[in-house]
Amino acid sequence: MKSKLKVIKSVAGALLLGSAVNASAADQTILNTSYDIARELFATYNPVFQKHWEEKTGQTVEIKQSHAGSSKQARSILQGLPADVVTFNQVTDVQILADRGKLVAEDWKSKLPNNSSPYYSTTAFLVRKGNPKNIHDWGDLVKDDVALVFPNPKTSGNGRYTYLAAYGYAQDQFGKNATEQQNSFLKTFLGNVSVFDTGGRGATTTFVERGIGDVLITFESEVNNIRQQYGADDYEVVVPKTSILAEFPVAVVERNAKKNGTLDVSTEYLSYLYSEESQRLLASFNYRVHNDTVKAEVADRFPEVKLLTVEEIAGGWPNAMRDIFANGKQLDQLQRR
Amino acid sequence: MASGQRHQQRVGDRPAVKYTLIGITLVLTALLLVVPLISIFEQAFVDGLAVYWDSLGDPDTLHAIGLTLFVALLTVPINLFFGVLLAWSVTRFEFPGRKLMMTLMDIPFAVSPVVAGLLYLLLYGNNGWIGEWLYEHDLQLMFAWPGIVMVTVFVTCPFVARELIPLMQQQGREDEEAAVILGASGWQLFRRVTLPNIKWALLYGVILTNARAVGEFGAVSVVSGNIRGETNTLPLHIQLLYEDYQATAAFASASLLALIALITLIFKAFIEWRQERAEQLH
Amino acid sequence: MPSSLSVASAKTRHKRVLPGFGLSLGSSLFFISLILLLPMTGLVMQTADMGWSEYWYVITDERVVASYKVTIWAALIASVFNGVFGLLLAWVLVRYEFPGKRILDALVDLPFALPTAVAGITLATLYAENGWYGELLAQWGIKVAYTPLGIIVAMSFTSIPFVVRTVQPVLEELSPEEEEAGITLGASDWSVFQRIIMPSLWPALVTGVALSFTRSLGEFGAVIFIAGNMPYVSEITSLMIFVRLQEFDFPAASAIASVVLIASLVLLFAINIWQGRYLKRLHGR
Amino acid sequence: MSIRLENISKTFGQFQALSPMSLNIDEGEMIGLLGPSGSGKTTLLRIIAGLEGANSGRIQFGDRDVTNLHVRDRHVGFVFQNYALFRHMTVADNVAFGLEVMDAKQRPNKTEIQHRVKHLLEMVQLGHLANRYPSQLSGGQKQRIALARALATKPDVLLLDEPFGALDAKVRKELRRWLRSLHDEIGFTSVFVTHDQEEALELSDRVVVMSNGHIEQIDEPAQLYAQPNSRFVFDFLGNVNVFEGKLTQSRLHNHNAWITAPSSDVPMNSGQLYIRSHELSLHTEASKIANLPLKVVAVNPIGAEVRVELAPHEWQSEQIWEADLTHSEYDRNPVKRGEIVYAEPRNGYFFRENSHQAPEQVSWQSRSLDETVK
Repeated sequence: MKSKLKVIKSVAGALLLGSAVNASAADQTILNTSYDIARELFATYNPVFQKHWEEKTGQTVEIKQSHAGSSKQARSILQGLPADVVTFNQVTDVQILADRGKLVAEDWKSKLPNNSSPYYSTTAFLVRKGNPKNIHDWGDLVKDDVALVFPNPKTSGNGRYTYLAAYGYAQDQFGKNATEQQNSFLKTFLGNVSVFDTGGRGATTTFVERGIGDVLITFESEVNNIRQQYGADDYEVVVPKTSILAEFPVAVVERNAKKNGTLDVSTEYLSYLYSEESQRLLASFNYRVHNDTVKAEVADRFPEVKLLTVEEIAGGWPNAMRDIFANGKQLDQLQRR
Repeated sequence: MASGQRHQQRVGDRPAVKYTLIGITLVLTALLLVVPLISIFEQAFVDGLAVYWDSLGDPDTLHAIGLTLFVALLTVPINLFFGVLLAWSVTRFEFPGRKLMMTLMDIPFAVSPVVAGLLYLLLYGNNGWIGEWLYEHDLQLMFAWPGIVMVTVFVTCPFVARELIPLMQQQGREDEEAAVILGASGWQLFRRVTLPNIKWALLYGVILTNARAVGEFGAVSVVSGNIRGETNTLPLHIQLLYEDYQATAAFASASLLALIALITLIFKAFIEWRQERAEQLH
Repeated sequence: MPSSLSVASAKTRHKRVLPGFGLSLGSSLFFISLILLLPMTGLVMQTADMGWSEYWYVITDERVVASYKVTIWAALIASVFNGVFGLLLAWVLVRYEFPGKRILDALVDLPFALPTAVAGITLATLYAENGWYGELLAQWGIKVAYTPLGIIVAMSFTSIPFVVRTVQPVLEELSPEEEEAGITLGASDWSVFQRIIMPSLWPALVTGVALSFTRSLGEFGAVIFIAGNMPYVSEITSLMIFVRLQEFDFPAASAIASVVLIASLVLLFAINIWQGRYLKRLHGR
Repeated sequence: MSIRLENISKTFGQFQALSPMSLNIDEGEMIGLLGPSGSGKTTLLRIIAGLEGANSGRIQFGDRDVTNLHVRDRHVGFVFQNYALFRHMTVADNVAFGLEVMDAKQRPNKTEIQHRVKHLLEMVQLGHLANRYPSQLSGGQKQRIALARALATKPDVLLLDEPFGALDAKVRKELRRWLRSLHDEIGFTSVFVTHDQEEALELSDRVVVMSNGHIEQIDEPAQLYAQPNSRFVFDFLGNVNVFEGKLTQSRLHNHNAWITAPSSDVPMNSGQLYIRSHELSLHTEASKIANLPLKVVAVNPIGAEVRVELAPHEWQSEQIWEADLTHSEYDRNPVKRGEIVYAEPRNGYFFRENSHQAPEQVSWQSRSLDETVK
């Protein structure tokens, strides 16, 4: 049966223009399933790792990439997408693979340093040239005439970080127990949103291409990318004094990797992200990294921020999902009209 | 008697009415259909021809084009075959449940494409009971090309039958009954009597099926897995490019789809022209 | 008993003069079951997992209900607009000869052929305040992109061919005699159109509008880019399904999807029945 | 109201559908336009109605020049070949339509309309079907509703396109009589199109015979029958036996068969002799008048007559001949299938070779009569 399918596959492959090539010439093939905007990052990292793996083992490895919203990717893996490793921007999306499908080890977080998050970022602001609305911190975002653009917390991890960051600021500002003041701040904050796109890049397009809104709130790494893409002069980056620690968790999808016989190369693929070479590469994509040497090199590009963790703000992701983002909970209540 | 000129007194033939209506239609069509089409090409060529060709020459893009055509190549014959049989059964025979069958056939029109994809995922994905079996036997349907073909077949399956049914109903069964009386076998009957009568509608159904198969996004996006260079169809690829700050490349690919659409439409117009000419000659 | 059985079978055999009943019905049933019905069981099984009260709770969630309203209103306006514009298009294509007619005819199918996401991005570009149309409309104080109006624009764009393509053939088949009869009886063009032509077109027009409506209810790709997706204002039901999926809540997603699906099927079925009755009156069959 | 057509012509592209023609129709007259399909009769009717524009000429209704008047202002009633009843309206609504779309000034009020509709339906004897839909009616009923609808607005002229074409023979005959009596009762001017000569002759005050876009002859039915002025009219009006012969020695010869030229003042010539089927008698041998051997092909007793079908024996004719015998004639000489009989003409019409003139009436009876007198 399997051989038959292979024949079909190769016939199909032959039919696909120019794709007959991908019939694996490599010793091993792994599929890296990742969030939507990490294509370039991993397209750059893959050759680095391929070289490293060949030097280390003498084997060639081919790395296939799949990119889409990270929740959607997790869903696909649960339903059978044969991913060997995941590189997500959402802790919950990895966790669900462990909880629901036993696809990822229960203790995946401790398998690699820094909560299995080889790089991280925070939430920052992008404002238009000259910062006409004078935006410097979260408090400035609730002014009457400020229009915000950030992705929908209901559909996007990026949006959830943004919301939690604002929540964290409110806790910081008004005190942990000043629920009323926090809520009124958050309500105004949400009320100032012009467009809720489903994903981060959609929000960027809305802000940049369509000219909607005064402030785009997204990952710091993205904010810098946008400046590089669309012209450094037209926009300014504002990094607030307090913000959130946004982790980018990685894990081996052990069930698939075992089945595919790629456990070793998959594990190494992720571990090598912690190497100095890789960390430098990650930093060049505007992510914050852990390696001290690299950190020192790029210190000027990453201003000091008081980084609150999800633990501190909401008692961890499971609680945040349950008490804030779940249907009818805090977010829904604050958005009600 | 040339029938074209016979009825001079039809409603709305007064020049004032006629040209007002044509005018309104052309303006609305231009605004609502033509300008969006042009803007796709405008954005595709905004950085010049060289960039355009470059972005189309990208191996991932080429692969996406190939996969898209491959999917259409499989989908169209499947739907053609079953569409004809379905139209034959509901127009040539009376049986209980005939009406229900015709309504069921419209399901893909009523189902949001995303939901359509979800339906397949729930059934054939690892959580479904069939999915379990497939996993055990190492058969990858979802997140591979068979899954993409399956949902595309689902989304496009009404087109052929929907084109054929009204026509075959209108034409009635007399011709075929005559052929049976003259001793034609089933296949001869179909090939020599039915097919010549329905060939244009059939072709139109095929064209629509093809157009939709090539352009399907929602359903495919759910079951594709988005693996670059493997399960990424052109519409998915466009979105990825767009999300990747490669708007020009995205619109270059989009313009390709628009071009396929246009070629399809021109082909269709050509077929209709041929048909009209054939009718005039007879 | 055996004798009556054989009589019945002889009768049915006699009725079917044409060949291929078994083959065509068999494969049609096979196809419909495999491609259409089997996947539907997935939906049913997902929703069956939840109790009735939970199902009710999920589908009557305040925000979801708000999304029904937005979706239905937008789809209704879009399909009514398409009814008018589609009828006009079909009329002009059938009744008049003019240069460029073939191109116009071909263009009608464009929205079918264009991937919805491309349509969505393109429409958002055009109607955003810095786009070609947005700029113009802004002068009149009209905002389309990122408002419910944008949803309507996207919905009507993607579903216009349904109306044109269902009305067109009926308009072509319309016999000129009834029109002429009306005119000889002294009716004006308008009253002939309204009282003689329209009644013949209703079944097709209503079907076209209904198809356009159901398609609009389910539209996601084209709408999402231009809607703005503000809670309670411009969130469509497809987005709510998408949100539930993001939350890994398959049963809830299936439940909301089932509402849309049932609504669409009921509508289509009702239209089929209504059309059957109406046509029966006209043709006496 | 009288109708006056002057020099009406019509072309469709290259095709000359009507050559210039004129026609006067008196008030209250019923005119039948008779001709084969493609003869232009329907086109003429549609031009009178205003459904079609003529390329040239003038049309007058009474004193009114309606040439450039739109259909809806001509006040014509038109009954379509397939009735063109509005399928989505009830019978009563169909009949009321013309009244309801009148200008507000002329439009009768609702009760008046109801009253008129009721009256019209009673007139066509279908009052009990007022709430039916057209699809529930028989052909004859549809026809009468179509007529009632056309008459509702009290048109100046009534135009009917193949009014009985789609009906079976019995209903057709019945409706024909009914229409005639209705016409006599109300007295509207009417023009109808038909390809059935029997219908035309029975219904019309005058018949207009058309072929190839020309008017061949306009005459009252009796006159038309007695004096057809062309081969075409002759052919079209019913069964006729044609003997084509060369004149030698005062006999018309066709192979071995011959007919003696009748004694008349008209000088005979080669040409065609048209003999109606009831103008033949059958004998067991040739007579002085004619030697026309024919083989009996069929014998059909129909009603008052016995129709005998005959095939020319050792001479040539394009068609099978027919002889209509009275029963007493037949009883005297009961011919059987396969026998050879000899026919003798009583009266005929002679068309000269190479001539388009009207035929000459010829008779052999007068001679035999003359002889007996002598």
